[in-house]
Amino acid sequence: MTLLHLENLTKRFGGLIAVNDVSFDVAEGTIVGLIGPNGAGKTTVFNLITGNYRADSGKIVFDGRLINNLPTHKIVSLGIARTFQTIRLFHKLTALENVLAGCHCRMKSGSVAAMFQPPWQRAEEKKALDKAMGELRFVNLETQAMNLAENLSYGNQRLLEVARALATEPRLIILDEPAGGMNDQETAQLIDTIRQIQARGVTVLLIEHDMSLVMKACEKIVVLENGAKIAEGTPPEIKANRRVIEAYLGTDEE
Amino acid sequence: MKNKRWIVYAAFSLVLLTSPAVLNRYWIDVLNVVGLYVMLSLSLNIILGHCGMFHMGHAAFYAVGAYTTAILNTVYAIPVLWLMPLSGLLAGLFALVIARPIIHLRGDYLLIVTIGFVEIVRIALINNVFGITGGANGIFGIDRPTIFGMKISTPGQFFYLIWFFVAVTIYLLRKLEHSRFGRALNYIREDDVAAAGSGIDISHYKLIAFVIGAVWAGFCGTLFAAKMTIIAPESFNFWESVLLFMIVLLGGRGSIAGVILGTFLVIGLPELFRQFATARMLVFGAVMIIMMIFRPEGILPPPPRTYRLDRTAEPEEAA
Amino acid sequence: MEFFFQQLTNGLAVGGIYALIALGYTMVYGVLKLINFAHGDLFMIGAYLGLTLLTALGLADYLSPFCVIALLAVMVLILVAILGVVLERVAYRPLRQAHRLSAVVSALGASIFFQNIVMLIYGAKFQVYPHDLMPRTVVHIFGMPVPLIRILILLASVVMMVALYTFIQRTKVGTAIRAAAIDQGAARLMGINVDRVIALVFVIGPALGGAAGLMVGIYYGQINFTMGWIYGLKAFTAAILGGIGNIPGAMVGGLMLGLIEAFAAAYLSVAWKDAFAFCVLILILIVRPTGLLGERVAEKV
Amino acid sequence: MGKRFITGMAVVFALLLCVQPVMAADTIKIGLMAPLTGAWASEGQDMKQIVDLLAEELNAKGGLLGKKVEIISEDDGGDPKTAALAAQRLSNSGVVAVIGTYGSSVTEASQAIYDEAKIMQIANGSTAIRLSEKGLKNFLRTCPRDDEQGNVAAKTVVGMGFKNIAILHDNTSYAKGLADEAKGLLEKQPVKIVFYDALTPGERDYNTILTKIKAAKPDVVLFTGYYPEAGLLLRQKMEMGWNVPFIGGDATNNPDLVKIAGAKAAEGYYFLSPPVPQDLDTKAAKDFMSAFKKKYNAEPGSVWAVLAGDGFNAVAAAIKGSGSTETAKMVAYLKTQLKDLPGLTGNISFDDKGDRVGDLYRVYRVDASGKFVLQP
Repeated sequence: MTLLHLENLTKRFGGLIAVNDVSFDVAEGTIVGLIGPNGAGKTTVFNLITGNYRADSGKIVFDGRLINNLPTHKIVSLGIARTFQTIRLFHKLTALENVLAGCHCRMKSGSVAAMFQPPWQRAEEKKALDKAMGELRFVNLETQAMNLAENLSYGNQRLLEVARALATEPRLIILDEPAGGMNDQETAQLIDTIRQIQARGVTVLLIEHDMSLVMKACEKIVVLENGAKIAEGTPPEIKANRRVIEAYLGTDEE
Repeated sequence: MKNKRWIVYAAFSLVLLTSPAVLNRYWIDVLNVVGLYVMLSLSLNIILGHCGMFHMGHAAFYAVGAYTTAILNTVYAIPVLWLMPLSGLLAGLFALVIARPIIHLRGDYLLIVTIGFVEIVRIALINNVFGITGGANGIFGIDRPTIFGMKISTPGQFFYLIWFFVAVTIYLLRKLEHSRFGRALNYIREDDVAAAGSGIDISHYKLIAFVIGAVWAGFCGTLFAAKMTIIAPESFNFWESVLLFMIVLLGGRGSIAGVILGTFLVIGLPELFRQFATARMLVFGAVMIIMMIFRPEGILPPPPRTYRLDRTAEPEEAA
Repeated sequence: MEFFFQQLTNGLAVGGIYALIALGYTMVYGVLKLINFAHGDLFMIGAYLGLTLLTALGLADYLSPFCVIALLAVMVLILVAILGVVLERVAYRPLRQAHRLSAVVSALGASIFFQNIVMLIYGAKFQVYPHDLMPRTVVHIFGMPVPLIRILILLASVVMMVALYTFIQRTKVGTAIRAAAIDQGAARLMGINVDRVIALVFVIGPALGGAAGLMVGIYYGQINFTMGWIYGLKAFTAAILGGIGNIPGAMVGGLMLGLIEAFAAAYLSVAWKDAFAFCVLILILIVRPTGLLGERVAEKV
Repeated sequence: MGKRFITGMAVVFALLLCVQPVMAADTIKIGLMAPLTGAWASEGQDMKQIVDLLAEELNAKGGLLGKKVEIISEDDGGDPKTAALAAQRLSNSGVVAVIGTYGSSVTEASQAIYDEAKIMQIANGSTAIRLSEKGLKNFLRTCPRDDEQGNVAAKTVVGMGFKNIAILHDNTSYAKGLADEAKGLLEKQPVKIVFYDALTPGERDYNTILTKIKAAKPDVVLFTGYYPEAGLLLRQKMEMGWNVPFIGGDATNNPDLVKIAGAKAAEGYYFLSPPVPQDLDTKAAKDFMSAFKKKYNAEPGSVWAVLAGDGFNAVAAAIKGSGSTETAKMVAYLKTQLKDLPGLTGNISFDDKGDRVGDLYRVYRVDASGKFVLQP
């Protein structure tokens, strides 16, 4: 079953066409990789899906619902969570609070409830706290709960972003270069984590430059070049695709 | 360590509560002004400290509250304290209306727009808008508040009235801080893109923060009108907003204890410097720079929130 | 119609001064992202220094008016620039790594300090420039009397703006300033001495403010210690209106603010003109959130 | 952080305690509340100079009731909130009476405090009518009220034969009050008000407003604001080549007006004001002028500051006359017994409301050399 469906998506920045008529599907429960050379428009695609940018034309359908013009927070509450290429944590807040941010959209209490703290509000807070600790445990960061995000190691910061995204209870998680800046051992663990995420029933869409990770983890790969899709298929298919090889290695004519 | 902090706060409260017994009327009144400003600064703290919006027009909301009280009290003779909820409500409504179209403005652009609002409000008040604000004269003859038939008029009586409301404010705002709402404001302050990416409706929260801050400023307006019995536009000028802005930053953004201490300094110091006569504001300006240089994040930046975690032991705070 | 043109020149004259002060705001803001609230007070100090030098040196007795003004301008520019650099060193540099707003509080403190020190030195009374300093020539443009000095002020503002713009866009130092404005860290890696760039900005910005102060002193004659606050706020408004950090923006914003005020006063109400000007500002920012000429920065995600 | 908080608070409180005023009983303390800082600092500092000088002279002559007089001055910052604090502070410092202050709303914020503390207050610059209409027993003032000046202004304008009148104020409590009074009275006369609006005080360029007034074609402009703006208006009016006569209120009675406008632009300017000591032939005025010049090497500034001096004279007379420093006795003496005390601005008497009695206003004209000439 298709969870996310992109159809003829186009985004221009001034004269530059960052994303050009891109279409692909992400099936529920799969791990899909989005690859391509620098500047191919991968992150722009992500930003279009999550509502950070507005598409100039084309359709984004999530679970049968058109989400093109929804604001980011609505998209998150529908079940799409993301991490960022350049880590965007709340640096001056604790790791726990970073994850609690993710719990936010599944909670109800507002300002008045906060001031008077009725029992249901306290129960909700406690539940959120448990959940946040659970997600920290999931990425093996429970011991870091009370440390400020800015004091975490680079790899842990990436994991913390994953935990924050998972706390939103997403059906689709979008990871933007999750292995960026990680060493081999951390990357291996990350692949494990991504599989575990899949095992929880969450669909994964990721951008990654680390080809070994992509080939190992993904069931389907979409390749972008200069904003346009040039290939789509399973890892072995992509490995054998001439255009992909040209895009990555360059052609002799150039 | 946590207990120790509570002892400090309890001791401070005790000293404060008993101080009217030993202080003369002047110093009690200084404490009254400090109390009003604590409330005002704490309300600005929600907007500026917690949510990180550059808001330099808080006096506008304060003015709406004060004028609501003054007009309804002098024209319809409604008891002053009854008007407090209404003043807060109107100030909040006013904030809702003006903030809606500007909430998306960033940093300094928001700053000048809020300055613009406070100036527009002041000019409107001075020009006797709708014929009800009394122009430059302001409104005089506002009743003293009464509680259970007791008329509040001496500085000592006002002290307890004002600081009672300050205590309520601190209690409620502390709860607000330690909640989903309070955290959401901090997320927005730290990184609004990441906050939106975590499912937080940024403009909604910004707007609500504005409105809550304004409601509180409206409450303060009532107390101010009752305390002064006369209000005039110059009490709500741009400089007043700047003062509040400085209090929050000097005390520590998002820190209740810091903002209280900041108020004592910003409102108290010029009173202390009265011995320098005409040079008192000069000394004040210099102290301002020095304090910022030595404590750029404010005198008492907020400590990280603590949470009771079930399985782990209660974590120690990091400060 | 004559009324309209008369008000047009009135607005341009006021706007020219706003623009000149706004240039200083925008320079400092562009590089440091700091709203220098003490800028208006540097402007005020410029006016006071001009008067002090004028009376102390007695230049007017043996030099022609234009020589006097040129000489004064040079001295005031230098002195206010020195003050600006000192201000940056003392009040802003220690806060460079801190949160942006910390420096704003420091700037407000500096503003209070400057106002009060001038009050203590010169007294609270209004000070007055000599009346015969400038020949009060009136020229006729399309049959309309316009004081020559107004044209000169407007001209001076435009010349300074163009000079500054050329300096920033065309020279090596200007490039360094622009680089530091975009990314201080990267600029440092490219071998740019960012501290020196910032010091330079605090030479140019305050000097422009000081020049404006001198002009106001010469033209209007009456100065006092609180005038920096009023002009500073107006100029800050102008800088934002044009898009803060943008040099032509400061000019456009200044002139526009002057014109809005003049026409609001002329055709609506004098008492409400400032409120009206702020309303226009707010409306413009709602439509163009970064001002008239400000770049629309797409948030990089 | 707890420690830091308590240290901070301890420092603040320690400082608070150190500066408690020390009481001494061997002098008669008289309070002066004045805007020593802020926008009206110039007036406030003049007030202090004058009152200090008069107190010094009085002490040189032996003081009052065998005791020396001590002036305790407090800054009201020209702002109601600060004024309320200053009033509390003075009420606590053992003063027997308070002189001041300048702005009406600022005075108003302090009135209730002095009333509750039962301290006599003599305001010097607060002309708003309502201040003395509230029935406060211990409030007096040496300045005339807006209605009186409005009356004189209207009469003067009509008497000079003007038909089309422009009224310009500056939206301060004082100027607006006066402008409204004058407007109300003029509307009953066979003259036309062709312009009525307010400028923003503190600006430098009033060409826009002048252009607008000029378009309304008045034969006279009545400006009720203060001298800094009046000076600029006159100067810019001349530069525009517009020769309309200007009439101003007493807030323009300040020598700096001519300095700002320049003698040439100021020539022919009329204003209404209580007489300044320079123009009075009385001994009190002459002695004061020479003493002031000797001590400060300048002429006293605005008439308001001089009226603070008269406030001091009234307090001194009350203490001497009633032989007491009790508020009730002093007030009773001033309101009922005091007749024509020779003051710096002419003779001083008070009516039952505490307002100054007598036709105080004179019309002045600025001559070609920039001197203020009392018109017959």
